[in-house]
Amino acid sequence: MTARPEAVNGAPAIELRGISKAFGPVQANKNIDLIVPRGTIHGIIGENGAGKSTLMSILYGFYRPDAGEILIGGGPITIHDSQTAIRAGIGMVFQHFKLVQNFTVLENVILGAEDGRLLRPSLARARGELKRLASEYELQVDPDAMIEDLSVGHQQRVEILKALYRQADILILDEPTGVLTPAEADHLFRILRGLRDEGKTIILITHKLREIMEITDNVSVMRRGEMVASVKTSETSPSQLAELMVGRKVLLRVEKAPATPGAPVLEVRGLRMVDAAGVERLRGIDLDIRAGEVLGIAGVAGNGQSQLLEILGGYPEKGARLEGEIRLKGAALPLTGSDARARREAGVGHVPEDRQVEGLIMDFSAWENVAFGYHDAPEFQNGWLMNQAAIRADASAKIERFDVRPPNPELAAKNFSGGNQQKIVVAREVERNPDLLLIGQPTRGVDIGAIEFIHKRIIALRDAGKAVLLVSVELDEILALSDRIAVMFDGRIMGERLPDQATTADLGCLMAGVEPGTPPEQAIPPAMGPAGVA
Amino acid sequence: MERMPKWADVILTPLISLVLAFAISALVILAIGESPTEALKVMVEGALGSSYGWGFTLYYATNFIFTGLAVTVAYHAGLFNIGGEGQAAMGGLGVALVLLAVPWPHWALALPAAMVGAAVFGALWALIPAWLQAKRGSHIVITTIMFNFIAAALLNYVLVNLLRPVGSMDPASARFPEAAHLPKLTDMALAFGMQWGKNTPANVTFFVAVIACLLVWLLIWRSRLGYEIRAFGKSERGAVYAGISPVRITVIAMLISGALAGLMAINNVMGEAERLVLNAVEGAGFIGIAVALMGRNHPFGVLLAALLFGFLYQGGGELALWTSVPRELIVVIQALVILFTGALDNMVRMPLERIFMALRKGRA
Amino acid sequence: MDFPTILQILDSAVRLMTPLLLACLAGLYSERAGVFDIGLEGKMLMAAFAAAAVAYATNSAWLGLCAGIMGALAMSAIHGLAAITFRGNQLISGVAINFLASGLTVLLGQKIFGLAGRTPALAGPARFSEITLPFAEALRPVPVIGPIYAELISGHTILVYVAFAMVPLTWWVLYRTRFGLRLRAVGENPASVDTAGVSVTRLRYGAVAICGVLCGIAGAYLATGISAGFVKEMTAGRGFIALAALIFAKWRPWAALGATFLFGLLEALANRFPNLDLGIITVPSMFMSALPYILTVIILAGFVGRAIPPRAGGEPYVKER
Amino acid sequence: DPALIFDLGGKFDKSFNEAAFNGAEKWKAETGGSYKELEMQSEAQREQALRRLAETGANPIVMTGFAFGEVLNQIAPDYPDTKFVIIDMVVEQPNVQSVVFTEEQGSYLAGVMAAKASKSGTVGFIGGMDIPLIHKFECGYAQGFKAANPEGKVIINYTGTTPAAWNDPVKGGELVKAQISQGADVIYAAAGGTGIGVLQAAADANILSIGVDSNQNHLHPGKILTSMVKGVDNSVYDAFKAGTEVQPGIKVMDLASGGVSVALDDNNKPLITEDMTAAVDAATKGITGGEIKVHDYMTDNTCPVQ
Ligand SMILES: Nc1ncnc2c1ncn2[C@@H]1O[C@H](COP(=O)(O)OP(=O)(O)OP(=O)(O)O)[C@@H](O)[C@H]1O
Ligand SMILES: Nc1ncnc2c1ncn2[C@@H]1O[C@H](COP(=O)(O)OP(=O)(O)OP(=O)(O)O)[C@@H](O)[C@H]1O
Ligand SMILES: [Mg+2]
Ligand SMILES: [Mg+2]
Repeated sequence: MTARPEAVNGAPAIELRGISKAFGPVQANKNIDLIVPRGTIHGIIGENGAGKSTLMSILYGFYRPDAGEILIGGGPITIHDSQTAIRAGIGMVFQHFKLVQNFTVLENVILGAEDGRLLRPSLARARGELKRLASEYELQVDPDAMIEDLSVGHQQRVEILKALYRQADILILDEPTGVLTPAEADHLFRILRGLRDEGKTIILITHKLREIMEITDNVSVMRRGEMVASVKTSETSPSQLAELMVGRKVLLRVEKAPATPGAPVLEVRGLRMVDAAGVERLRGIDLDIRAGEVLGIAGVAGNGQSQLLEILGGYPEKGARLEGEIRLKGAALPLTGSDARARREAGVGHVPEDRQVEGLIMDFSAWENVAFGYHDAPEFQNGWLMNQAAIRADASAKIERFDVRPPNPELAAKNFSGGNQQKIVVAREVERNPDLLLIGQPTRGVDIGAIEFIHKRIIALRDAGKAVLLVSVELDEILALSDRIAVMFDGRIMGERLPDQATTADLGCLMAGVEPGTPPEQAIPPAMGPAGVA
Repeated sequence: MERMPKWADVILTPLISLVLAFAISALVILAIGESPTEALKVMVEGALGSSYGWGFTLYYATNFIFTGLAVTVAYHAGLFNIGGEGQAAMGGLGVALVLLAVPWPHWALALPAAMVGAAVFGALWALIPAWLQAKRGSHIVITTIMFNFIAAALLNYVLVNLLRPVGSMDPASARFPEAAHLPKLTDMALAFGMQWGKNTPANVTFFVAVIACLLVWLLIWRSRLGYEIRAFGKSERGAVYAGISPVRITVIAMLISGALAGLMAINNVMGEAERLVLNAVEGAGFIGIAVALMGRNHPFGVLLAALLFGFLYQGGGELALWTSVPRELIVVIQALVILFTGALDNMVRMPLERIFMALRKGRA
Repeated sequence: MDFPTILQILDSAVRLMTPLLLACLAGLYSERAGVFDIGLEGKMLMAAFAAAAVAYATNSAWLGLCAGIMGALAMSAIHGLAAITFRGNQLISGVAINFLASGLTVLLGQKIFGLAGRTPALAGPARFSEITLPFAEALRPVPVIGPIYAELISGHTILVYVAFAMVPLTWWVLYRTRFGLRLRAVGENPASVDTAGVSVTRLRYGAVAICGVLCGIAGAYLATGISAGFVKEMTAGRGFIALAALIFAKWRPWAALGATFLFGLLEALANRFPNLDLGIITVPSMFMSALPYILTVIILAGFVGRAIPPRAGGEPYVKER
Repeated sequence: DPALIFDLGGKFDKSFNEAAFNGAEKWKAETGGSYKELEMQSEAQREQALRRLAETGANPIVMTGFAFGEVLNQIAPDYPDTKFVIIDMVVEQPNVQSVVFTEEQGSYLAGVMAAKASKSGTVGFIGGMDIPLIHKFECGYAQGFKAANPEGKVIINYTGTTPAAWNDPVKGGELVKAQISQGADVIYAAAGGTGIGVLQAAADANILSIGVDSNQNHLHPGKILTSMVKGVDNSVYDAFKAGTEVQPGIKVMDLASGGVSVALDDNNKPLITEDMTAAVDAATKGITGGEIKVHDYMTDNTCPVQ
């Protein structure tokens, strides 16, 4: 680690000058300047696809910039690859962790930072070092655990440990809290503050304005590949930041009338699910959703929500064992031997959590995607063949109603932006007027304008007397849309709340698996996310 | 936004790849001490220079259309069917059994029956690997390779012990009844008063193959099943979400694929040899891979690529017949075509994309 | 079956499994690094030809071995170029390599020797001869152990011992060295290696190169060890059997030893009992010779259906679309 | 000019096709004439090749291998002025000469010699692809061996069931070792390229082997007991020499006519005992005189001895 550039007195830890990067036709970063002073926590915010991750990946040597200059500690440096960045004291925790799933924690930590050609000495040293780091920074993990057996929160700790093990001075965290419970996020922030106080420099990418306000010293805002502002956190406000992010004033309070619930549409009793690997994913779920109401399911990702949606959508994971009872409009649904097609025919619409992997075929054109899942509907058939004219007409109409841009049904799904992709999926499912709409992470990766639109459509469906099951990891979204909120933890419903009575702290406890009634140790300030911005 | 126009993707890229493959082939010819231009001349004259040459070129092309389509259909379902060789061999068995079991009065009756036999046997031979892939996750590439070997052994057993007429040396079946012989293209041309391709094996199956191209196109791009096959091929998770059963699609796509490979037997077994001989497929199943790759897995592209390989095969055969170039030259050319159009196509695509991006920027 | 017969069958199995084992370990390196390789057959074939040709020309089996390794490495380079640098389809590249080797060996062989793809027969120092281990004769009279040592363990060519030594070596490299750790990581999640500052490309080329070296030894063994010269298509599907063994072994070195031994044993048994008489029916020889393939399918279906290949296997590492 | 068409094995197969080639070369050397030659590239080309040669005026046209039978039967009537000679197959057409060899007789002699040379009383046979023609060799060999040593044992192996079986010397060598371990000390190979591996492995193991088709004694002097030679070269030579006067009909190349024989030359002279010579002579006499009937496997697909 001697290659680290000499710090010029008082020079910023990081200085970026005129960084540009294009991926084919996409200009991800345009002429970006950024200064991060030493010993500070610097926030970066911006809509999806604004280029935050790209910029940080360039700093970390993962991508090479097309143009621009990087100075570390005042000295110019050419970062060829991550090795150079690591030598320069930069560590990065990626949005998607870069861990080897079937390696142990220890092996992951030493990967690329081994001491010699043989593993044994490296492993021994790393074990000791991890123990030290763990006690110093409250980063306990079992060094011999397999990554695939660890929770996301622990996996993130491993990523941070990896950076610290490499003696990083500059730590980049890309959306670290997306997968954490409020308590875990709080713990993370304590660690980050500790690191800053030690003199380390931290860059934090997040979508949550609350976190920016809570922990950062400075904040930079990116929009469409450009750096639009860099300000002191103390001199700005969430609403100003939101405005900078989208380039216009946002009004995100969802206007809705009180719900008028009717007859039960979905009744779930004692639903259990053991997956092919023998892990119990659902441990007895009881749910009711009535016509004309939205039931929001809050919870940290990975607590069984995905499995619940898949089972209700008719396609439980292969090899899973199921138990319990599901009734739709009073009629019992088979747990197995059915498929997603049958569910659709029974009146269940489903916007899946991951539009790119499930909801769309990325290589199909938009019009083909608008028929996806409904491709055997009678109106789309023409004898033995598909009635392409009918499908195209249907698609064009939906694309227009949902303001999908560009309004070109021939374009492949992969060529639409994330928000517009999501609009295609939502249009397809909502326009069929299902009696029950399952909707997972409806606005993940969607810009604020489109969020507004999608939220309105969900409420409109509710007001038309349909039942909606909303799964989201965004508490703000849950709070804004739901008529009732259920919190899931470890395959169970921890409790139900009404949105106007629920506090984030209360929900946070439930999400962390703490039984209601236990006094919340860590009070979390009220929501300040987009939904709270007036 | 696409990085380059569609025509560049579907026409220019394979064309340049092809040119590269041929350029290297020329070097190989030079290396073995022959003249590439002379070789090319012999090949073009032998394959395309006369109706006679065409008669062979079309015959080989017909084989390759079927095996190419077989690879194509499986490919759209995300399955790599290397088993065309075995499936086509089993298709031959189906044809032989059908034609030998019944004294067919006329070829027009025998042909559909033989097609059913060929398709059923080919499909059944693809069924087990498909089922294993769908149900047990056994890699279909490996199982289809194994099934090629098993088919060879099985066919050998059947020919030697069951179908071989007593006293015959040849591990081959008896001749099919005279009435079941398919009309050759020569005969058909004669009916129109034309002298064309005398004594060449090209036969009415060529038209069946062209129709098969059309049907496969309809299947893949116009039918609901094709929609489901393509969706499954692009994203299994997506297909499951949409209620498309992976098991069903895997099995059906492989059955169709196997049936198409099996149908090749109409051409070589029923149309040409008029009996079942050992190793009748002669590698056409593998050439189908190259044909499908070259043809960008589109039936029309497969048709063109099959013609190209028909030309290579006939031209290469002529070359080997009349010059001292060994026939393995065709194998090398075939390998290079597969390599450049299939595995190395990014080598051509990446610079092309850069050129088109630069052009676009220049215009903007 | 009496003891000597069993010994002889085992001895034959050892010889027959050697090319399978080498090719299987070759595939193991490549696939553990995330590069699938159905071109083992072609690499071995090319190596066999190069080894035989050079051994004939120089009258040295060792130079032949070097040439065999170079030949297989050349094929590996093509595979690496296609699979790593140009992010092509690894299966297709493998198919192409098999064809290329099958055609080129005959083309070159015909050009050089004019024997329709054969090389002239090798004799003397152009072949690897069988080594008698120390005390083999002295120990022979000792019951059980003696014959095992003298018949089964002693009396193979050096390449057989190399192949067997490769098993613990591979295990050690894979699980005890830095290179092994990185190799396994790059086959599971190349991004983890990349972000750790190690070059994915270099590692994968390294693995593919090792694969070439081992295929080279396997090919040289076929042409200059177990037989005396090259004959066209002499690999006769062994690359594919090795591939099946690799899956059967779930990409683990010791299991690879077991799997290739099983297939070697099967072939040895089929050689010994061509028409298996089961009392009621006699299994025809065709089925005996197809048995390894049938068994592979059965094994694939029954026991290794859940074998999980390296997670990044078959996928080119694409950082920027 | 006469013409010669080789079958798929190719003209340098060290046995069958090569023998035909040698016959043609002998004619060429003697007469100074020239001839056309073709190597088959694919099944569908058989007819093409024949017609092309016939149309260019080649006469007679000689082809090696039974696989031409069907095609020749079809096209011979189209070229009544051309004479065709087919080896190893009977085609009944007025302008075709069919040359067939009594391989069972030659193999019988090989069997007799094997029996005499074997010390263990166990001998081996290794066939290439498992097809009837090769069983004909096997069966003749077994009959000869059993006649000379009724108590002895013949171990029989085939390399495989696909054409690859002709090109697997590794397996050939392994089969030799397997047979040796079962006691065989003379092994007869009728297996094309695989046979090369058989002869090699036998020589390596210091046992005797028997070659086939051509005289292969020179491959491992002193280690190959003999070769069962088919006079393919002579029949090609004769056909070329007769030119357009080739006699149509079936020409049986048997032991009596010298069509099949066991090769004796300097290479294997040291291996031949007097006892052996006497036995071979006796068998030869018996066969040519009709006292010994060697059963032909091809007539009924069975072999009287096992
Ligand atoms: N490897 C890549 N290849 C091609 N395009 C890419 C790649 N990575 C990112 N992009 C594109 O570059 C743009 C910027 O992406 P980036 O991931 O930096 O956004 P982001 O601000 O981190 O968004 P998010 O909030 O979703 O994480 C997007 O349009 C994205 O589609
Ligand atoms: N790109 C490569 N090509 C061929 N062989 C390689 C390659 N990379 C590594 N090897 C081989 O693997 C063995 C172990 O590699 P090692 O673990 O030292 O890799 P490394 O860390 O990249 O080495 P170094 O840091 O010394 O460059 C070396 O002996 C080398 O021969
Ligand atoms: Mg992103
Ligand atoms: Mg990001």
